[in-house]
Amino acid sequence: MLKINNLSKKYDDLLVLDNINLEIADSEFICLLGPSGCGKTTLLRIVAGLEEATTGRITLNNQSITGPNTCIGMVFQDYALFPWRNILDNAIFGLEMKGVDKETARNKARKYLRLLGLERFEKSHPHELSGGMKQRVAILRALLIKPEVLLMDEPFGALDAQTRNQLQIELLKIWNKDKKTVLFVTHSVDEAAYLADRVIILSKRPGRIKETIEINLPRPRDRTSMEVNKIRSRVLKTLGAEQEAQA
Amino acid sequence: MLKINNLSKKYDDLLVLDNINLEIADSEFICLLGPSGCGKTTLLRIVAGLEEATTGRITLNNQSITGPNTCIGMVFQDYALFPWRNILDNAIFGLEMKGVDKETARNKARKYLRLLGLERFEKSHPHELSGGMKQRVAILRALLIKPEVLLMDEPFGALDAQTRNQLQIELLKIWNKDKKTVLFVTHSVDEAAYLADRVIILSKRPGRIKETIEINLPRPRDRTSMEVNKIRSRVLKTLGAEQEAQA
Amino acid sequence: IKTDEREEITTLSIGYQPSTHQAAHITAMEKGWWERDLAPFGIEKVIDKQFPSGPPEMQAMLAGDLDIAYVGSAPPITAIAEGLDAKIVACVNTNGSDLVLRPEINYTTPEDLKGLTIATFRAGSIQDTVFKKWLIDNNINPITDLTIKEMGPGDAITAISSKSVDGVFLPHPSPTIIESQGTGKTVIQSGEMWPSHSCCVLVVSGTLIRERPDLVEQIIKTHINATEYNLAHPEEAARLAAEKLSMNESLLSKSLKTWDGKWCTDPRVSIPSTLEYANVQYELGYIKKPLREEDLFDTSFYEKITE
Amino acid sequence: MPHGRLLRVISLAGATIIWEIAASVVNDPLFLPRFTEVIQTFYHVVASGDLLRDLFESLMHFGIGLGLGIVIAIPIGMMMGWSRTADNIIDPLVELVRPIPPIAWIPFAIIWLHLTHYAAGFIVFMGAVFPILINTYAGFRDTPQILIDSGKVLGCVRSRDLIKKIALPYALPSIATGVRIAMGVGWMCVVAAELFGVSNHGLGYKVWWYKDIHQMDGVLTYMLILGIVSLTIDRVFRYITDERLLKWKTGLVRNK
Amino acid sequence: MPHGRLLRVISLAGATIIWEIAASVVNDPLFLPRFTEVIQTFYHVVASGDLLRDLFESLMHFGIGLGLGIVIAIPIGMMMGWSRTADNIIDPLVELVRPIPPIAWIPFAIIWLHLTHYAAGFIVFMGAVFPILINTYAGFRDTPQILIDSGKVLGCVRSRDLIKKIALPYALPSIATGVRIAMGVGWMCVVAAELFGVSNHGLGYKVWWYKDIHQMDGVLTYMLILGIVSLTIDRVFRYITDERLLKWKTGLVRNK
Ligand SMILES: Nc1ncnc2c1ncn2[C@@H]1O[C@H](COP(=O)(O)OP(=O)(O)OP(=O)(O)O)[C@@H](O)[C@H]1O
Ligand SMILES: Nc1ncnc2c1ncn2[C@@H]1O[C@H](COP(=O)(O)OP(=O)(O)OP(=O)(O)O)[C@@H](O)[C@H]1O
Ligand SMILES: [Mg+2]
Ligand SMILES: [Mg+2]
Repeated sequence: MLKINNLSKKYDDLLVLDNINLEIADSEFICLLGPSGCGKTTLLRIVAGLEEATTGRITLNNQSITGPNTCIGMVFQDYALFPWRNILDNAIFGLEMKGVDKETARNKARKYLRLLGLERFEKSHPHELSGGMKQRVAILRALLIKPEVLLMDEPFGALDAQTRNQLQIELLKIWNKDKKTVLFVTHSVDEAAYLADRVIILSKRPGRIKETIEINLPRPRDRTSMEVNKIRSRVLKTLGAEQEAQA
Repeated sequence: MLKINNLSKKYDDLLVLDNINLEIADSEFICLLGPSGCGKTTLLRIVAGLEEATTGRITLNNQSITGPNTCIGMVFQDYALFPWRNILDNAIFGLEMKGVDKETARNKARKYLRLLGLERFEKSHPHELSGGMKQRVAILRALLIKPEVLLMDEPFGALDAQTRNQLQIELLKIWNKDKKTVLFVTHSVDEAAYLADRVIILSKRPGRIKETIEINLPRPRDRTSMEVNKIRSRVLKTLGAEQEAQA
Repeated sequence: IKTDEREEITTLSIGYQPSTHQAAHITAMEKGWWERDLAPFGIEKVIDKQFPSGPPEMQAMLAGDLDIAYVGSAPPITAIAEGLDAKIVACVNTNGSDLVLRPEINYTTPEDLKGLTIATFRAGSIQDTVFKKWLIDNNINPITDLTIKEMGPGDAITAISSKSVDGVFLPHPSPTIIESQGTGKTVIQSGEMWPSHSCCVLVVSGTLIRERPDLVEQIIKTHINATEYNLAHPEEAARLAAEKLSMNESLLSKSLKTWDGKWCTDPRVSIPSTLEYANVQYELGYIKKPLREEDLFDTSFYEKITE
Repeated sequence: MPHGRLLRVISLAGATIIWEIAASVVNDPLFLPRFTEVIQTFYHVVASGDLLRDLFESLMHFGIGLGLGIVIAIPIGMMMGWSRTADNIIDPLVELVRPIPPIAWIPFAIIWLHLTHYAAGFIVFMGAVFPILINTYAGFRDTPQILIDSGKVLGCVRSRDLIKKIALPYALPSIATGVRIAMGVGWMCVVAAELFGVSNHGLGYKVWWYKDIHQMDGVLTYMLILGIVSLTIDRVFRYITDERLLKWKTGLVRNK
Repeated sequence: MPHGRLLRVISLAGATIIWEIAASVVNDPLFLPRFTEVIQTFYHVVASGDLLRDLFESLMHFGIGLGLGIVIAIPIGMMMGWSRTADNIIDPLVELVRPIPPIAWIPFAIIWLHLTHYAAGFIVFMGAVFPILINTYAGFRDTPQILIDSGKVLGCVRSRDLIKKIALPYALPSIATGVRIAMGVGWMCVVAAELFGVSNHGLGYKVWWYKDIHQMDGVLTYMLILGIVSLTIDRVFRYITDERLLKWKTGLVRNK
């Protein structure tokens, strides 16, 4: 259970997050939406232990988070792969830091690369791969150290529509198997409607939780079904109002 | 009337476009979809006169297109604004080249910048603007020389979902007023369904016209309406088949 | 500590310049006399280093790289003033520099130099000092009446042959080289400007003087021998110098026939003009305190050998 | 960042004190002149008016070389960057001459230009011309195709217009960088240029002059002056280009 | 591109012919030696074994200076790039010493290191150390926060590990660029380093030697040799770094 209590964050005098309270159950898939600059990335970075909260507290299974921590993995929009390492060595970075023997780690990673259809590219460097392939490797890298929570900051934001759909499907497959807790930031209403158990919408800066929408639809969902469409409309409306408030 | 007759394009031995035939009526709004690398950009560049066709012919009102031409405007995904010019001077570039006096041109551009809510930024340089603002300027720049045809190559591809929606609305407003012929490349099925009179789907490389879908819905359309949803499903299916063929 | 520092001297370094003025060193070096004569004193090796002019040679000596230097008598003045621990122990030559003008320039009196550009060695060198003193003696202002450019011998020869300057005032063999190229002709020799002015001298480091007077004595003896040999066999001196300096032998022999320089050994010959150089340098601000004879010279060795 | 500035002041002050102490311990002005001696010498060269004269001559040599470098390098670099043919013809010659150290041109400088200020300028030129040439070339060659294309569809189709309206403005920051590098290299060459007697003044000349009379405090004083002038030139140029001419480019870099 | 290559060959051949003709017309070997004379001199210095000896000594001076530069600049640059405090303390001193032209250090090189190969190496060092320092610094400072962050969430939290696993590999291309620039500047300094008589061999020394005996064909021959060696060093280094060590970076640049 990931608990966020009375969390606020100020950069100097700029209040970015204002009293966020959120409880995320184990294995829950949360999507976080909100206008640009409302503090979504900041929230994720605080949960990851990369940034300190100004006030408030975050606990994972009742343990405070005080710094980066292998119980929590993170995937960034820009992939953040290490450009000087090949795909295989990118994937095993976390295992390497844990002290796992390199060859053992590589063999383990190879297995997953095969599942992702990337085995032919294990010696390639990130610049030789498409965005979708890079993001697959980044997700694999985060998962290989078996975190309990996976934070994803607009992971598919830079991909074209078709690759994006495909990665959503693959992500759900992984999630179905591992049942990690996922906190997923996106700007795409479709994406949120397709993926989430619960959609959380933040207000414009300072970010506050504005609305929470539960989605109790079975997966895999039909993107063009009535029910999904209804969710989309509801999210769009809330966001639209927020947009106008911003303008 | 823009006519594309038996158009093919080869790069060395790589056949990119294979016998494209297309007639676009005046004021028609066409969206062009297709898998990555199928030649959409190449087609637009040939129409713009930036590239030569290997075989075939393009005519605008029965006149062959042999080189860049102010009858045809183009908007690029990366905005392609001149970074050293401020917003106002970017907008008037085309007028300047036509020999219009600078002050006259500026006054004309200012009027439109005001309509776009950009009057406060006329002295700003492109790097100081958000993506959406930059694309507005790029569109204005293309329109100021009053082309008959407007080519747009994934113009909103780099924008976040909300800005994207807004620019779609603005683009339709402009189109409603000017009734230019528009040839619009996109990867987003939603976007095509929201904008186009006719959606043209290209096959994977070498690009051939695979399907043409007419959309006879009134504008402004409701993105979440049943009818729009139906169009989306149809386009998605055709594209999905193409995707699989590609994999 | 003291005893450690006084390790045996087994190698000697000698500085010199590519000039017939210093033929004594060249002859002694090429004939192996240095090593032969100094071996009994524990010297296993004698090496020599060539310098384009006196100042860098003195800088090397200041840095501790040279034990002995064949050098013009002016450069040691600034060096000793800045703390060089060394003394002049013998004369090497007097006179030996010529004023050479481009052939088309007519020269009858020093007045004719007005408005010309003349190249000579750097400020503080013998050539610079002798030339300027002569100009002043002839009522010509060396700053306003003509332009004096400072450079080494190689650059000066290039400068006159490319007509960058109207004339040069240089030590031999440069004047002969210029005449042979047809790019200049000698109009006056330095002995005429300042009779018997000191030119090159033999400088020995203070360490040697204090710790190995026996060695210093032999060095001066070898220098005297080589000088006497050269005086008796100028053709041979020219041949050895030509070989060592990669110059044309007949040119050097011609230089030795036409120059007004005199090879010598007695340091007392150099004293008056050297002291006058020191005076001039003090007045020009090149040195911060005036120097006396005992600061610059140690004639005791020479006197002991010759008495 | 007042904390940072404090550290910087402490650092400089500390270094000065260490220098002075070290010099007292060594107690050999030839090996290491004291800071206080250098200050005195500096005061002396300023008061005597020497410095002004030296600065003037050095800036003249620098200016001749840099000016000539700009005038020659920019057009050639533009040609090479714009036309593949020009590139293929000129590049091999540039590649041959460029790596020759500027100081090695001294013999020919003397023969070709005699002992004039132009000879000194020529050495500076040899150091300055290639950085400008190469950066102009790179700026032109790297002009994004999309900017050229967008110019073309807006009616800018003639080569002359494309160069004037698009390639040149695009390349300007790169050219400015080239000029900045050239100023650094050129200034270094001033010391070499004043080695061979083109005049009896100049900051570089004075380094050699003080060396010849073994006054190392003078040498060090002029070394520091050379450094400070170089720094000043660089800062002024950077201020002018960054803050005025090329605002848009700094913005691009900052936002990256 | 065989067409391009042809143009390049024509260009070089044309330049040679023009040179030979110009030299015949001028007919003054001091002003402009002929190409054929230079070839003869070249043959002579190769056949006599002089070239090998000169090359060896020059490479030694170059190697001493560059090696020392690398060993000193990289750790300092790393410290400055990683820690703001170190940056604030070291930077003012670097900014003070850096703009002093390397050649101006000759007087102190002689006094401190005497007429040894180390004195020549010291001049090269003064040219080489700052480009490496500054590029190491920039590489470290510019390490993207996102790479550091992603290292941290993967369990790489200690400074030592972050430097070793992330900042250093990231900075490596920048360091390599610094070394390349340093090799260019350092090689230029070789000519200055061999000006003051540390030995009677060396490519730079020979330029001065031939100048002093007015054989301009010798001067030109050694100038060209200096250029060719510089070019070769640069190409070899580029080949090693680009094609082997730093494949990933070239990829990044190409794909931009
Ligand atoms: N290190 C920082 N120092 C100062 N302000 C910061 C810092 N990081 C972020 N901010 C500010 O905090 C606010 C929230 O930023 P954040 O990146 O969390 O927004 P976001 O919701 O992720 O936006 P987007 O949707 O554009 O990614 C912004 O106004 C930003 O300028
Ligand atoms: N100048 C060129 N030379 C050689 N091949 C090219 C050139 N331009 C494009 N191509 C190739 O032509 C094909 C089609 O490219 P194009 O950019 O038109 O595709 P696209 O449909 O616009 O793709 P995307 O959706 O990714 O933008 C690609 O395989 C590309 O590699
Ligand atoms: Mg964000
Ligand atoms: Mg495209």
